[in-house]
Amino acid sequence: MAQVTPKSDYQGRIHNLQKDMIGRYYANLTAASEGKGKKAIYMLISGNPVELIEAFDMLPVYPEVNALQLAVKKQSLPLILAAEEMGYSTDNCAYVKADVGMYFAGRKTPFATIPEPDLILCNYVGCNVYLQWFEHLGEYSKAPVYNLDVPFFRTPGPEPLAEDINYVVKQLEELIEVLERMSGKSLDYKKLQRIMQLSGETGELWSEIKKLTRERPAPYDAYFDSVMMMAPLYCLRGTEDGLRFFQEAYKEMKQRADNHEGPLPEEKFRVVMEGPPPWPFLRQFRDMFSRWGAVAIASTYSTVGGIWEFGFRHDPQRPLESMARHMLQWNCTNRNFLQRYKQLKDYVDDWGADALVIHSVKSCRLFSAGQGDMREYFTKQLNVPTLLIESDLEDPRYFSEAQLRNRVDAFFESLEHQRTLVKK
Amino acid sequence: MIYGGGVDVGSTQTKAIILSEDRKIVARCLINTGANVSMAAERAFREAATAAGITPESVAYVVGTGYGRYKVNFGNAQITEISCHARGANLLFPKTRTVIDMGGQDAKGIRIGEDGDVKDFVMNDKCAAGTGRFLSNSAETVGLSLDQIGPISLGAKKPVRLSTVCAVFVESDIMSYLAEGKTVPDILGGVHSAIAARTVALVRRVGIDPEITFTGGVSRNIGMVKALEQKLGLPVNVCDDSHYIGAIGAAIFALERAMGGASAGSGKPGQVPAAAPKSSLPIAGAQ
Amino acid sequence: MAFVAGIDIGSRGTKAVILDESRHVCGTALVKTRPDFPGVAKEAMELALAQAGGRMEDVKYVTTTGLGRYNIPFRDIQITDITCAARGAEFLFPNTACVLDVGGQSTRAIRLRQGGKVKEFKSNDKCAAGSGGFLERAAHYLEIPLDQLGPLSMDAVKPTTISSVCAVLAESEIINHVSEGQKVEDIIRGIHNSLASRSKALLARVGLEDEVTFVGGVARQNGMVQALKDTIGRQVNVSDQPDMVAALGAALLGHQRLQKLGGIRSNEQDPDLNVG
Amino acid sequence: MVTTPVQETSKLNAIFDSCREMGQDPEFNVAKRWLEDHPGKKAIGCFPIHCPVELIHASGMLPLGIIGAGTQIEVTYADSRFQSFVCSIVKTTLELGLTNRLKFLEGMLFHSICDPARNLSSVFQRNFPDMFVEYIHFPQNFASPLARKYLATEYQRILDGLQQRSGHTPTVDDLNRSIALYNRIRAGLREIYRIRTDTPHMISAAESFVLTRAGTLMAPEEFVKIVEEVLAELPGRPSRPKDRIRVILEGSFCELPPVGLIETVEQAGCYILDDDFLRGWRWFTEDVPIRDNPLHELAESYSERAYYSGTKHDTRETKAAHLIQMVKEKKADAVIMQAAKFCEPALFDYALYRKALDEAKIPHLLLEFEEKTWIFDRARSEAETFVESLLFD
Ligand SMILES: Nc1ncnc2c1ncn2[C@@H]1O[C@H](COP(=O)(O)OP(=O)(O)O)[C@@H](O)[C@H]1O
Ligand SMILES: Nc1ncnc2c1ncn2[C@@H]1O[C@H](COP(=O)(O)OP(=O)(O)O)[C@@H](O)[C@H]1O
Ligand code: SF4
Ligand code: SF4
Ligand code: SF4
Repeated sequence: MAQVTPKSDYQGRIHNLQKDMIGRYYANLTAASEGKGKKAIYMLISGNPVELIEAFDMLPVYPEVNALQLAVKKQSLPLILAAEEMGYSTDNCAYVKADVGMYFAGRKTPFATIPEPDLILCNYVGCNVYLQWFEHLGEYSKAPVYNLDVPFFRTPGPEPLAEDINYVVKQLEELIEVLERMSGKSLDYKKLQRIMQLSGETGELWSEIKKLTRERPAPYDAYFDSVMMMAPLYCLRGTEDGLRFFQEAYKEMKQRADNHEGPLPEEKFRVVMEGPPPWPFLRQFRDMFSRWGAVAIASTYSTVGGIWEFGFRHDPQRPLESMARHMLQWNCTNRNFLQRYKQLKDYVDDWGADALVIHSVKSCRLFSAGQGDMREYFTKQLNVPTLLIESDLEDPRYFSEAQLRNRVDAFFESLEHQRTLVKK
Repeated sequence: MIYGGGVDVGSTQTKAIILSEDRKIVARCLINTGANVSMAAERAFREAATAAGITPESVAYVVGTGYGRYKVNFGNAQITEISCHARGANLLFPKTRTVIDMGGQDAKGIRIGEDGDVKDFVMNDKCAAGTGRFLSNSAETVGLSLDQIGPISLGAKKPVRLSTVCAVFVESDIMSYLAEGKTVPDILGGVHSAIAARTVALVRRVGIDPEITFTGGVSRNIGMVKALEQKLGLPVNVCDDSHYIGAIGAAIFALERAMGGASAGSGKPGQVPAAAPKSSLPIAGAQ
Repeated sequence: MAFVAGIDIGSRGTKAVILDESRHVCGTALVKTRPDFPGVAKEAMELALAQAGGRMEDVKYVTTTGLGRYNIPFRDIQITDITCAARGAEFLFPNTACVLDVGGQSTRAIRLRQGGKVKEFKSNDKCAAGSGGFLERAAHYLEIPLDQLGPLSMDAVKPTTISSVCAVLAESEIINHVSEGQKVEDIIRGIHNSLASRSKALLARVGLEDEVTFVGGVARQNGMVQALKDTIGRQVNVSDQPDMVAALGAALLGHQRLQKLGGIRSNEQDPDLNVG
Repeated sequence: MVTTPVQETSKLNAIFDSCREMGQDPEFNVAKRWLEDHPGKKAIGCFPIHCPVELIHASGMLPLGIIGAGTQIEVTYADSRFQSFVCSIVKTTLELGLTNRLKFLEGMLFHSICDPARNLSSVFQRNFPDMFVEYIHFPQNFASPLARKYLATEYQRILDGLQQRSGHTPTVDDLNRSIALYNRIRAGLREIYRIRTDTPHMISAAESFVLTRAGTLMAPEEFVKIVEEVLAELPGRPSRPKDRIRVILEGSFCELPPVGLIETVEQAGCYILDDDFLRGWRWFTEDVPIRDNPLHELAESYSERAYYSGTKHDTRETKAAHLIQMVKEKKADAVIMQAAKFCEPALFDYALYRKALDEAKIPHLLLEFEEKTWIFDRARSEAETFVESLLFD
């Protein structure tokens, strides 16, 4: 994500810092692809056990992050088309298609050469496409696949079922055996605890950063600018670098908040964003909102990898259990739709939002299937003004700028109008 | 006298309205948009001014709306048609809570408040299936004019079921029904009910509260009015000016800006700044 | 004289081809499709027969294809237009590996096996944006005769981009271009380019390989042929009467069938399952 | 002279006709009548694919297959909840609910087949708060023995919920009786499929489909009689083999194709030897053992003795290998992938199937469908072309 930040985006100190750090991460990938680096473990972002991978000194590879990068760099379309030529449907998730296309195009990208997998670890957290995606990668690469089965957070209570936690912990133990066999050494428990400690502190800082957007104006845009912080959160969590990044980030953001600095000259509307952004058109998309002085103060997308702002921390005393909880409970992907409604409602209430914006993407049915109902709930039940717009997160063919703009303009026109009515 | 002008540059037709400061329509104009969008906008506006017996320059403020609103070069501001339809419907039918707008290439549902403020809206997307265009193509295929198909569709006994809502392919669908010996009223009945069903499903997304006002060019089609009423199980408001409602809304905005207040429904003239104030709104398109 | 006939009742045009015993094309005809399928089919066949100098009784076997293939009472057999187009294309250009068929309502990419048999095919969705109907409408509102589309498109200097995926919405885009003063030639080429890139995607899905033969009414537009060549970066075969290819294939398959039956048509229609 | 066979045929035809009608009734009248005749009984809807119907049955309730509504109803409410790129079955099932047609159900069971289905379960919870709506997590880590154990505990959880609603706590015997009943049904259906493979002219795919579908809409006690009657009548059915190609149909495991579409494919010249229609209601390749831990046996059967499926991701064996093995065993000429439009699992599978089938030189065709279509022109011409491509020489 380092190189991707468009010009209108956050340009503070941490911008460069993350650029360096993520650059190094990509250099590691390239090294691994040349057989000179660590063992490459393919994994998914949502609630992943990267701490375990770090403990074995292996390298996490995230096909989702690669797909995202390709989209931002406007490289995705030819890869998507190549995958469609292989038989993938136009209706399949374009993240997968871009990734498969890239795989067969030699795994070379403008940011790194992606190594072949040594293990395909399908942490099946929420999205069913994950299973298919990694099944396919397994078929193509012939690398071993481990399906780490994470039961969906489907029960109404605030806590996942004890059986579920137990089941995931047991599988993590199985996974440790797999990794021990691969690496030829046994798990260094002390090291794992140290890594958990780093992750825990990172989570703490990230959580504080997220709460800063309760200030008016919000010191940064919790949708567009969060992207910059998500890369270190995913790729560097559990490392010293990662922790250092978040220490800097907190300092910088806190300072901005104290100085009442926001991402725009004037914060006119505070919105909550739902759904991933259209990566190939991030800049245009952001501009549609900036023109109206709309700032995102919270977003569900920034919680796909994990939700920290409601209290979760990795715990060095109970590493496996807290990893299991991260997967089961503390990420947006593994939660059911009603829990997502609740999360959004909490943002609207506690962060003080004027409206909800739902960006519905065709590729990702995990996020979008049923967002019409979400819209129904927020507008009719809660009376929160809600805008639903559609495009895609990876496939540039589904982005129609004029149509999106028409809707965004009409929406903010009406918010503006209602404000003048209230004043009157 | 202060005048406000509204020009709704649609994909098919361009509508211009001039309102006097007491919110009375003093002139209307309707022309085909054709190929030259900005010219159509200008012509419609001039003709409306002429009809009102005033010079175009004496209209204090002009708001452009509709898909070609950026082409209303002489206008003072552009506002999306969604806001304008809401406003216009509110003027003609003050109890309106839901607006159904069907134009040449799109359909919209808008939920509005007491003051004509937009509470929520939806539009169809990327595909002109089931729009006014669909109706005009159907009319062409059965060899009737646009004014005729609505009334004739009312005579349907067993409306056919269409296999496509594609505005282009409806022709061949109709052809094959004709080949099968279906009657024109039954075919047209099927056409209207297919579009009505689609539109109602769309508008349901914003919720359908009475009163419902039907706007846009298709509201002139009585067959569509009836088909919608049947699917909704509720009456819909239409009047002679329904086709102009977008332009009327634009003219109301213009009038308000000309008169300095940004509020709706107050209707109080007075406190008039001489020149049209530069709005504090980041009006769409005013980059 | 003994003849066989192939009739292609398409969405726009009904095409007939008459072959003699040695598979020479003796007559062709094109009639605008009307709702009365049997009537147009008969009319087209009679016109083609007149050209061939034959009478109805001379026709020993009739194969129908296209969307109206089931509605013709005097047929001996019906075969789908994909199979027929493939066979016709292979007859004309024996090295054909892929066939692109762009007709009034649909676009198909066909991959051939040995002997003009279909290996794999893909059609576009039933959406006007990817087919000849779109071009007809474009010609209509640009007020250009259909047969001028091709030549005009060849004169394009700076093709415009048509980004809309819908034929109807593309109309307004085109109108916009006109009002912005873009040249008609460039606009038409823009449309051809957009159709060509859709075709390429479809061809890629069946496996794009040399040689490509382009059939269907739209192949009559040389600008479209050029756009396709540019887009796929390969040579493209086009015959004189590309819209006749499916009818030709139908006639050829009928001929083959008749041979198999020993030259005598059976009394009944051949079974629905049209085994050659 | 010809009386006997004619009578038998018409008997079979009558059964298939009434089954077909039942499958097209968006009001579920057969089930409602049964409920009226059995006061105190309740019904639970099962969304595809697989549902542990035994648990519902043993709790004293009636499991029903709630699998969309085909062409029977117009979608006017559900469209506003699910976008255009979501498959039909999700929308029509919700439409059934929003138009109060599922009021007679006590609850609905969903499970982990795909993302839209999962979100649908939440949408049901929100829109129908009085309904018992549960979501079953079927494990995916089949390589590990943990998965089976886990599934048994998941079944226990579901059973606890069900018995709260029914007021009846099933005993081990109750469960085993239900398992035995469904074993009988599944064995009967397996036999019908075997007959179809061996003598495809005896019973068409459309017929076996409407029969199986009807079985999801009535009490199993009644259905088992029908299945066994069909099996008894079939051998006497007069029929002549036709010259058709032999295909395996794959991909319609969830959303159901319109019967007309299946018939169209058959008329185009295909014998459909096997298919995955309603496989979730046939699911097990062998009987579930009757032993003293029924939940364990059910879970074990799920992981060890189930048909392969687009929604089961078993790293032990690829689905493509299963499919190719089936083609070989059944001596099929080709495979037709009949996938529901926008069905992500089926469309993903197609990419791998296509690769494997190409490598094995087995011809294949992708036909996308929607349950709500009623005109099959395009499917017909595609299927015919496919048949022609295999037959013309
Ligand atoms: N006299 C009429 N009777 C029936 N329908 C009409 C009539 N005039 C226009 N229409 C319909 O209205 C449509 C144009 O509506 P309009 O709201 O002006 O659209 P747009 O704003 O997109 O130009 C035409 O496509 C046609 O279907
Ligand atoms: N004289 C012509 N010049 C250029 N294009 C033509 C001509 N005639 C037909 N076409 C194009 O061919 C299309 C019809 O192709 P055809 O293969 O006959 O379709 P179908 O088989 O569906 O009737 C028309 O839509 C049009 O775009
Ligand atoms: S469906 Fe969504 S969550 Fe799943 S892989 Fe695709 S983009 Fe990721
Ligand atoms: S189906 Fe018809 S109306 Fe819809 S996008 Fe295609 S051409 Fe346009
Ligand atoms: S048809 Fe496919 S996408 Fe739809 S619910 Fe079933 S499995 Fe999911």
